[in-house]
Amino acid sequence: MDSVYQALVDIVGQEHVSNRQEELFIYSYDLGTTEPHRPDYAVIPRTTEEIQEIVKLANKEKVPVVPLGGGLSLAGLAVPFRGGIALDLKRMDSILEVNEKARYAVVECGVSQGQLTSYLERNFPHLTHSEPGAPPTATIAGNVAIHGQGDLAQPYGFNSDMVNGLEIVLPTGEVCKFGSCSIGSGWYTQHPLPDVGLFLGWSGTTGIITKVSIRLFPSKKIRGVGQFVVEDEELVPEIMYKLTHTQMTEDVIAFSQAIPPFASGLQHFTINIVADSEKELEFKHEIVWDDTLGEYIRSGAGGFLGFRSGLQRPQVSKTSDWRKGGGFEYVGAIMPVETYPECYRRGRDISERHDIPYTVLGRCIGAAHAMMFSWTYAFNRADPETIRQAREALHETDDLALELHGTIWKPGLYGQKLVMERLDPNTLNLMKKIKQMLDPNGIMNPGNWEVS
Amino acid sequence: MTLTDYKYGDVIHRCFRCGYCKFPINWMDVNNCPAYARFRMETYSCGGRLWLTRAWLEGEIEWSDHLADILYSCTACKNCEVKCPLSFNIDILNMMIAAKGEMVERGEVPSPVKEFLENIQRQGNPYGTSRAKRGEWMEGTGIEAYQGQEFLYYVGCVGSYDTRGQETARILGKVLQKAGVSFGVLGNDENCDGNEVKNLGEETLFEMLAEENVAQFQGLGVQKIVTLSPHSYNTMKNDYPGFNGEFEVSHYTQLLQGLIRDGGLDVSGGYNATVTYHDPCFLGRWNEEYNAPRAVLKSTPGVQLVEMARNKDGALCCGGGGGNFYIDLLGGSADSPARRRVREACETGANVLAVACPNCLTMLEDAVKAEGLEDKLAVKDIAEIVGEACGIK
Amino acid sequence: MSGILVVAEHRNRALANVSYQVLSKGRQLADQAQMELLAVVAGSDVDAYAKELAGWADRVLAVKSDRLEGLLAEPCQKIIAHLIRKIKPKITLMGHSSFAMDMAPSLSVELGIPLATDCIDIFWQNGDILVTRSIYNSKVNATYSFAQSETVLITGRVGEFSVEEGGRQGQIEEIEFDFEEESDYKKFEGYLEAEAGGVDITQAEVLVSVGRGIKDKKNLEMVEELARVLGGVVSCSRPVVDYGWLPSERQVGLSGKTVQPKLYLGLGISGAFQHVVGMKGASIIVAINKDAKAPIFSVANYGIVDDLLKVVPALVNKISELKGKTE
Amino acid sequence: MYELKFNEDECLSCTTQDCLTRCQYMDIDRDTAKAEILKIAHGEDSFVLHDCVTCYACEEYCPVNNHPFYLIVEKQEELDVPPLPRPLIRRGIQTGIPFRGEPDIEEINGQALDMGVFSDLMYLIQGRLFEGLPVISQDPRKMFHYFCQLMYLHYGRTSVIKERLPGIIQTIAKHNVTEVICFHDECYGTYTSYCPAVGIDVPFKAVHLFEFLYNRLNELKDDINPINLKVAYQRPCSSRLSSDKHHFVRGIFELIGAENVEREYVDENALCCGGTIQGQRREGSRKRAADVQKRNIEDMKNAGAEVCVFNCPACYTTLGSMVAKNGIRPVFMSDLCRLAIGEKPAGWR
Repeated sequence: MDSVYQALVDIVGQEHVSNRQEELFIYSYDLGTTEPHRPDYAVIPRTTEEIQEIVKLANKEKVPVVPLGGGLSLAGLAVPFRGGIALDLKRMDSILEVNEKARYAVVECGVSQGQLTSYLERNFPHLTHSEPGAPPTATIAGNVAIHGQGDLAQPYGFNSDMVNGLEIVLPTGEVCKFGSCSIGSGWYTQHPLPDVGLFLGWSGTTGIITKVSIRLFPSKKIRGVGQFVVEDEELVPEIMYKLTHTQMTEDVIAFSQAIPPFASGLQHFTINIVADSEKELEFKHEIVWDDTLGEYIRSGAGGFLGFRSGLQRPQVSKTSDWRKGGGFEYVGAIMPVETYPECYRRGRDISERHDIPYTVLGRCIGAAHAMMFSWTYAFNRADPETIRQAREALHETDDLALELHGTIWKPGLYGQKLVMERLDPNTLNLMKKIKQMLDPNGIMNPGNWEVS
Repeated sequence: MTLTDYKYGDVIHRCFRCGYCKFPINWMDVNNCPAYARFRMETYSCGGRLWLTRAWLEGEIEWSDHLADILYSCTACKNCEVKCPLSFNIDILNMMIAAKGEMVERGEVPSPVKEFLENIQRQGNPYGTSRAKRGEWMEGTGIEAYQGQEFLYYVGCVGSYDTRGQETARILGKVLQKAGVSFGVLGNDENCDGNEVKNLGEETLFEMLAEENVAQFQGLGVQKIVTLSPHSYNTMKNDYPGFNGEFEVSHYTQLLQGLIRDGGLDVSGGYNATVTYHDPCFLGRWNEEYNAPRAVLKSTPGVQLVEMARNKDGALCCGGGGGNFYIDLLGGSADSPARRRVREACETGANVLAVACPNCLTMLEDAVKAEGLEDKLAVKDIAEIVGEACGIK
Repeated sequence: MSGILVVAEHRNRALANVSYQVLSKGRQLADQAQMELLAVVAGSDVDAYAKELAGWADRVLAVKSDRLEGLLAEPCQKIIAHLIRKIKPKITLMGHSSFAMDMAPSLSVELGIPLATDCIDIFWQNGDILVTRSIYNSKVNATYSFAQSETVLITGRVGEFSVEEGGRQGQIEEIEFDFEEESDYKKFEGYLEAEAGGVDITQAEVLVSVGRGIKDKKNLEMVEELARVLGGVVSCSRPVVDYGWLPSERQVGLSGKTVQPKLYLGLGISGAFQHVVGMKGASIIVAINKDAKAPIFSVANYGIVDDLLKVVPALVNKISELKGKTE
Repeated sequence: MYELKFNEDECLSCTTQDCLTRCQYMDIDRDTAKAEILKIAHGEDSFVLHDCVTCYACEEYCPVNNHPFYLIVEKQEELDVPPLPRPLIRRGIQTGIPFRGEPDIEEINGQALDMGVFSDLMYLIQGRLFEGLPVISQDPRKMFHYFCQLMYLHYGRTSVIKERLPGIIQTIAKHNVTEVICFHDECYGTYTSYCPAVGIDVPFKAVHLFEFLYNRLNELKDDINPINLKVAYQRPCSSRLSSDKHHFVRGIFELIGAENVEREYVDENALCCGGTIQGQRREGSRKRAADVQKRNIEDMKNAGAEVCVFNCPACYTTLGSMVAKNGIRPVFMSDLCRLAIGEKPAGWR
């Protein structure tokens, strides 16, 4: 009998560990274009203590540990490149606390975005959280661990900027808390010391997040989305700038795509506006559509497509079926807003060269401090040639993002390499030291962010 | 096996595994797929099963007992079909059933499935009890054999053999008698309806059962059928027309709804309880009948109806579908769907969990015991509730 | 041409269940044709079996030899071949067990007689014997007749024929048999017990079965004690497995095992259908339950309405006391 | 290219100039009206080309059937006075491009229902009203092959209509239909009003949905239970092209026992749903649309309407939730008819 397997059984129980081909097959795959790699074990722990035991075991046996939330990164971030333990955290699914007055929620690492949305809708209708465009099965912890962003990015920034505190199982098995919770005074701020930055953006290579405190925000009674469209992509940066100046919008997104045909060659904006009353709503409508965008309407350069109450959460999974193929992957990059026209044109070129209908989208972050720009490439899972095409297009796009002075968000292995090649040598060296100090045996999600 | 032989070879790769299939009525958790709720390994989710099926078809993994268990742990509750946002969702269960069919064809199914199918083939019921005992449930009830009455009352296997099922079958019979409904039963001549057989992938046996049943019904001049079980209701309503069996099929809750509304059944005796209703998959998601059972409960004086957080098309399956009330691949844990469901029922503050399906009845009653909730929650079939309300003991 | 010969088999000091099944079927066929039913049992110590078999058979042929320990097919074949040649039964019938699968084909070749295996029905038609077999992966049932032969060999599917009451007093004949040669290829080494800890509740004669009425895992101790003094094994209903108090191989019922012990003691088991399906074949069922309305009392031969936690210690004491007297 | 048949003499001899004097959105006296319409006919610019909300109504008001509306939109294109901002026009034009393969042509040989571009509303085509009636264009992925294109009147792009429409007619004709019942009266108007006005041949007979419903209801008369609801009808712009069929609205209401409430914005005075007005290129379009909608709904409320009946899916999309918010149930006409014959409407909300 495999001694690691037996030890895992002793920690989490027979039903929650597997070394059978079926589980190893499923956990070897990401949903994007990354080549699969089989883990040796799939484990689904229920407690922080179990995770500690697993990590200690992994250190003793020098077995990699690959933590996994919703498993929806698409960039291969939870593919066990060196085998080891695929650690599915979705059983850690308790919402531990909602502090209504201080507007935060403390959740276990397996709590999904949808679970929190639904919980708040039922119990705290005045509160909401920044929900990413991912399927609602994506986890909150997984999302902050990759610097994700959501539909409150325009007023409040990245989801990882909304972290108030973390509980982490370090790569050596100790549990640490970060933020105000570490001195026992609640989960209301991540400050002052130590810094949660050691764990956010590292794709699970510096520890396993087991609890997160995430900020919640006011949820107004009326939430809706208006649409605006322009033909000239050069207008997008100034429109984003003007819209953010109003301080009356929530989510500002510009997109363009080849299919369906109506969207082709045009830049569509979706602009979320919220209000507690019809009076407030009409006031915001006037400021946004009439006063701010009116000049484009009058000149004929921009058109108002109407406003709909009720937020339709995006169902990005539909993207996967564009080629009736069950797959897509995108490059997301944090870009200066002014690069939108170039991002659109060059992205369209790349898609057309690889025979993929183009889809690009830029989401405004903060007061147009940056945008999250994505280039999406659909593929057919049953046709290896289309997967190859998509992979090539993705790599070219990684290059493009850096060329346009952007930075790649949650890069896969190819993108990580590009970023590290350009990284300040001293910064790179610090990363290496931090990694060595935190993870002396190199067991945490190896393959990712490996400084040579 | 190559993909070309598999009927859904051109579509099975389209699942992206986004996970919508796991949701209940909203996004409150990811536990509305009974098999996934029980095991929480991605392999047991709908997406996991589809990907594994494809891997098996393409030779990336070998057939194994475990693979068979994973596929047969699907209860055919249809939550995935209803929740999947993509256009191929109508074929999700068909893809599963076709994969099970392939296993049946090769004789590579879990042994309880084999027993289940063999028992049905030999004795017309999954328990393997003699056909000669099928009519025992009706002893002393005065229920007549079918001979041209308005309705054929089709009882089904669980109602005919399971002790609890038999009680409901009898009470429903008495309720129908009391309402003056003209009906008869088949007794020992009744055969399995085949609904589970179809969902277990044994297409040939299913065809045989359907053909025999249709021939029998037609031979007797049956035009209207009322069923105790939603499973029978489903297959007779939706599958039998494919075998030239066009009957007017209703589930008993639909019949009772009409009888009570039209004053044909006096329920003024009432039933004093706070009741929560568990939607059976084959009445609810499969046939979108969410209203009739609730209407029956609401029109029973004394019943205070409260809803569970998951209801209607978001109801959590009891875990008994797809033959699992017998093959039981989902039992043995506090995470079993039936036990999750009775805990949820308890949270509503109800003291009665009403069901409209003998499979749900046995699954959930078992779960109430396993959870030690007997003092708080009684599981009752709607037939029993109505029976009490119209003074039948 | 006289009679029907049933070959009985045994294992671990008990007649196999399938032997009772084919014996019952043989009795029915013999009665229908007004023939004599013979049973043969071979082994190193067959007296007890012979007595048991006499309940059904008109004549029991008991073959005793040390060579027959462990019921090896090779020596048995020699005996059965000898008996068939001598008696010329119309039918020789045995259960479709691994023993029969080992012996029957080779026996058929040796004697040049027809063989039908794994039959799910056997019946007379116009004086001929016909059998039904399930073919094409159980999709089709086929009826077969035999090639002309004065005797035929049939093996019957395990579990297919119900066991009827015996109640006869057949006569027992002890038969000596000389093995001419010693050229055996197989040798009986001994029975291997199931893996340590694993218990086969389907083979136990006495089952002490517990349900949720046991309340707490620690109360299993007294039940184990009761099982020990009764010389039985502890089994359980599903909730006990769900709680993880006993392993799933101890579970009796629809989703567990089907058992047929001589004595089944149900403690704190309500007797839901799913459970009863698995144990109703027990010879004697005794139920102990606080709830007088528990459905298990409807299948029990004896019942005690009381708290098992009070009854079990009392039972243990009383049985130990009685055993103490006899020992 | 197809030419609009517009007779200037008819206009010269017209004494009412109803086309513009009755316009609900522009305040124009008779003399100005005559001058402006003639300027437009001569290819000169006019404020009318800029201020027109493209509601189609003048097409109905014209006492001599002289196509003033078709003229206005032709000239909007010719003189490059687009009623909408450029991106909206491009978006609209691109919307009608089929992109999911060619349609499957099944021969019908007789009467059929044409869903036009609304195949995703197939759920409305249920029950005994439509029993036995074959439907062409059932597949939402193929719907743009059956798109009558007349929507581009709102976009000032008659060239697109003229370019695409003959192909669409051909596709429908391939089904070998003799009578086409048009789900939307925009299609009906296309085949019975626009095509003759510009000289496009239509090789089948178009039937108005309301006429069909009226006849079906008469067949099912014995099964009708009066619905006894107070209803208001939201007239779509396209109904102005088939004013001869408008009486079926009252006819149907009478048959099903619906009370057609007395209101100001009814029949010829009906108001636009506001969908087109909102996106127009002029200053204040959003508010103007909101004002029209408000007046319309207030009028329904004051008249005591319990139900607002729709023909046009676009009106339903624009106004449906607004009327619902005001306590008036929105419903499609066919659904309301189903209610009267004891069936459950598919779109009640």
